[in-house]
Amino acid sequence: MGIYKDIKNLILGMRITGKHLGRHAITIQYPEEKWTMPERSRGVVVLLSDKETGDLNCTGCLLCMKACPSAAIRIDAPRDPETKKRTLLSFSVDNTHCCFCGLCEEACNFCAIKMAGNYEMSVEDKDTLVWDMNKLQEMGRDVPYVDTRKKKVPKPKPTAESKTPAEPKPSAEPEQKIQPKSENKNDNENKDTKDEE
Amino acid sequence: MGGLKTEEFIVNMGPQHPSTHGVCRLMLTMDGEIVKKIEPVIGYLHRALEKICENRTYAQCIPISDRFEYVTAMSCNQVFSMAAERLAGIEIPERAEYIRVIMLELNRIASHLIFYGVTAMDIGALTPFLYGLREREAIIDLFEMTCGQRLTYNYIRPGGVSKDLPKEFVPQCRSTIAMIKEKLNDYEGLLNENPIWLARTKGVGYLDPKLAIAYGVSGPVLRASGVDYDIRRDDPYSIYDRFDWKVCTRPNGDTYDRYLIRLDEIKQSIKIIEQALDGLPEGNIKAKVSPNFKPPAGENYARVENSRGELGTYMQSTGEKKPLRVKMRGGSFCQLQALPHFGTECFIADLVAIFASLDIILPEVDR
Amino acid sequence: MNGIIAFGELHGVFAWLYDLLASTGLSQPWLDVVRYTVLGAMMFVVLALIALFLVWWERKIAGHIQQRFGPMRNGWHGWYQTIADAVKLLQKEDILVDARDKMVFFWAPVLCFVVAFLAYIAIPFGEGLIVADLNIGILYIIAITTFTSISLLMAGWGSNNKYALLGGMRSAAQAVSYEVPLVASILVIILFVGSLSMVDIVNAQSGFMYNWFIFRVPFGPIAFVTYIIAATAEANRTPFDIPEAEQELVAGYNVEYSGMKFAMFFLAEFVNGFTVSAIAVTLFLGGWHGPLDGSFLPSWVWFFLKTFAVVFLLMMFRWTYPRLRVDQLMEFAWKFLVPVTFANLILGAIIKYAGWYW
Amino acid sequence: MTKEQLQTAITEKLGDKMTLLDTGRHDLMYEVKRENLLEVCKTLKDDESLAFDYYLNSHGVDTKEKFEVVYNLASIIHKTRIDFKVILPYDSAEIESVQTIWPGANWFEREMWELYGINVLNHDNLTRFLLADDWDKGFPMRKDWDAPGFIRMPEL
Repeated sequence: MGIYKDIKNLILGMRITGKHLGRHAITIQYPEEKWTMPERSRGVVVLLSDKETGDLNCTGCLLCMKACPSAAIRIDAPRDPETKKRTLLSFSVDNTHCCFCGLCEEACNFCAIKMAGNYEMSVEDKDTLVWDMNKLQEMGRDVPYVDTRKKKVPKPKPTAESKTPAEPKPSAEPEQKIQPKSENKNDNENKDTKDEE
Repeated sequence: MGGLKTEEFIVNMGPQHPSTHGVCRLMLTMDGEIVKKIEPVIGYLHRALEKICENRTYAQCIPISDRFEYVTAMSCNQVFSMAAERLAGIEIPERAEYIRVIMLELNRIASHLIFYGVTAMDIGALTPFLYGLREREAIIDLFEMTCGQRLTYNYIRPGGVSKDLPKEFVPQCRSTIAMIKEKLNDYEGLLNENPIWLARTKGVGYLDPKLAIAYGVSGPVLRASGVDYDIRRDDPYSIYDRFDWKVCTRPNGDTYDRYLIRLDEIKQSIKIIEQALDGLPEGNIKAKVSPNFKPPAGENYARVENSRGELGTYMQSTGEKKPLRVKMRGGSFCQLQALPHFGTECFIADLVAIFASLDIILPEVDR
Repeated sequence: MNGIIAFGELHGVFAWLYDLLASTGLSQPWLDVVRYTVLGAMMFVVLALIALFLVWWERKIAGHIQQRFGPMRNGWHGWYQTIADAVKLLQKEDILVDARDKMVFFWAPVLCFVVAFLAYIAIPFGEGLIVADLNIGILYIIAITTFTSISLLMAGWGSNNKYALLGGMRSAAQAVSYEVPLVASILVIILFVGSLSMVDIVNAQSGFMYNWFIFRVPFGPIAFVTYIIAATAEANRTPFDIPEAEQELVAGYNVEYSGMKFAMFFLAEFVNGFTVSAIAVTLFLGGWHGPLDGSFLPSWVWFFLKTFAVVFLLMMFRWTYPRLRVDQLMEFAWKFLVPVTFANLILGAIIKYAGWYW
Repeated sequence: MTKEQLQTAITEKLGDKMTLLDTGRHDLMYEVKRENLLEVCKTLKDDESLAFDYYLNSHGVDTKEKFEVVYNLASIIHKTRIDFKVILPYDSAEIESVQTIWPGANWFEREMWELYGINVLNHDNLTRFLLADDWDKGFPMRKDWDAPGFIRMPEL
């Protein structure tokens, strides 16, 4: 009869919740126990520095600035005309704009920028979320990364700024590496010759 | 007693209300407990995503598409990438297709688990919500392991997927799927035959198939009214035709059937994932496509079946690297439009149950 | 219990205290005034502590049912979490809606709070541990507990808010329709005890466990089940918590209350839950009697053990079942509970008349 | 029902009124004149061999020199899909509402009116519902739209 079926199902419901009463809780107490983030988790943007010399890998090629969908990255790397080399003056990431999509990490060919797994960025004052170069470098100090840059045989006299990372004629681009065809004609910055091409 | 003067009064259900998923306001004209007229007021979550997309390259549109419907962000990535691939005529490698199907079905299960928890909570049972989220966490860990984010994945790109599956993905995915299949019995035991649950959901909010088709309702809500229409089979995309799975429909279109059909769909998704995991080929995961590629002029309306119905993206390009027009069509938009036509003449408690059973989320409605 | 103080029995202590008080030479009326104020204050403190414990206990049980820990922060496993909440609510600002009905809005929580404690005058906590052994004990308790629905109606009307009004209306309808099966299932027991006094009811169940009214087949178990269902409705607990249905009516009758007024409603709700379980224990589970004749534990410990068991049952209801709709709730009461309890009453009468009971 | 059969059915039923465009990728994209829009929609819906009863989506497109209103339809019985568009000049941007044929078009046309300013004739509830109630800064989705405080993405 309907009434027995109803009572049986009501008791079944109680049995299921009762069964969970005995089980160990699966939640963790956040500040004391922390969740180990997986290796690829996209937390906060950091700048990586070379293991030996300790200065930044970034060569100021502006690819990450172009790839960012929310214009969170601001780079000031003027090119002095004769040596055709860019010197990196300032690199700032506005964490209030950043949407943690990881496009900058994929656009960079010099392992200079990475999304580290750290997610604790709560601050009182919003302006402190705009991180400048030193803060980014210091955040990226201990972030492990696979250095896929092709080491150029260091010239007898190492030039002032960091070693030129890539030979002029890169060998066959590996499949995953995205071809930086950045012939954006309306580059309103100073005429950007096809660097690294 | 006939002479008693009664008058209807207007109650605002929302925008701050526990059972509107997201920010939506339903202006209800009520006669005592009976809801006479519903007038949805939306626009609280309008972020002009379509205008933003017009100012981004195709690769930059993908993170924007995550925010279009964040509960099943994978299907948004998929529909954007499909539209861009059709415009540019890109062929996707085999392995990327399999990975995409696995990710889409995992995302559908995660979304249906949220549906299960939230519908139960809206009808008063508070515990299933925690059980649903516990299983969803296992799936979210799979996503975080492969693409790094838990909600907005930015994983499926025009041309394939952005990163390859890590080594421990497949075994962990199989154990997660097995665990969910076994946990489904708990879910069904808790609610399916519960007399209070049956009393609250059986025969509530009947949606007539013809009304559903007239208002463009799609997805599980349409199939729960007996219309056998699923985009994965009827307008085939990706490689769904290689797996054998069944489009489940339910005949009588009330809240109880809309609840049951989602549990059936979880079972079907589990079947698809198992077959996809078995047949996962080797090979590269992304066609050679530069981040700011320029598709030739053309237009295309791509459709994907996600957990809330048909997710469509119309993309028109004129040869530049930024799309001329991106129109996003979500399933909840049409379901919310149809709600005033079949959700009236019922108690306010029923309206909450109907609103939960439609699984409407507001970012998809307001864009 | 002729005056020997059995291990742990407290009624001897109270007798000794009363003699101490009498020795101060006050006249009899003054003695009663002091006695009852002290007893009242003691009862209020004990029940407030029990209510605070119940709030904490419910949150822990809910947590572990849902595989999470529940309060863990303040103290070991969050034992003083509820006290912290009470202090927080104390210092919270008391937002008063301008368009409220001032008197009704103010007196609703007071009525609800006071009435919740009044019922304990006639409930025996142990051997001799009763404030006043009224000879119409159970009738008094039933009369008093209906006041809570009046206070909810006042809260609903007073806060001049549509959701609160709906909540208030629902509570009135629910209280009226669940009073009948509640009283009918209690009447069966009174039939066999012959007196309304709670102490007589408990004494009628003395001796071994099978003397408890719950085991007096066939009318006992039926009466117990219908009593528990009607009692969850009286105490506004799921699956009958429609006056304060968060998902539909935002917060039902206490939508406009904040600060100490909300704390009064919140505490009263848990005290009602405890009252309902205490009555269930007194009527059906043998009050302060242990399962064997003359058992080893003091009587009030048995009473609290059984009451917390019934409260645990009510909590399991809350975290397992969805909520009923208003009309289904009424229909269930009038079309199912009332006929069952009346039939049970007639069955009890026949058994009593024919003498087939022990 | 394959695409070719659909194409022949359309040319046979509505040959003159619907001209096939080549810009459609993966689906058939037609163009319809504004004046015979209602008649085309009625035959598309009521004709058994076409039976496009499932209204998916309709929206406006601003191609810098003209408006386009694009309709996406599907047929549940034949499992087919079709798109068609109506070109509107900038100055007289108005179109009849197809809401009587497909009730689902109500909100889509309302949104198109609100964001593009394409006036929809005899629509039963043409009021604002996406933007703020007191929005007075024109029609945001137009290409030439600009408003104080609208920060464009920096051109790099």
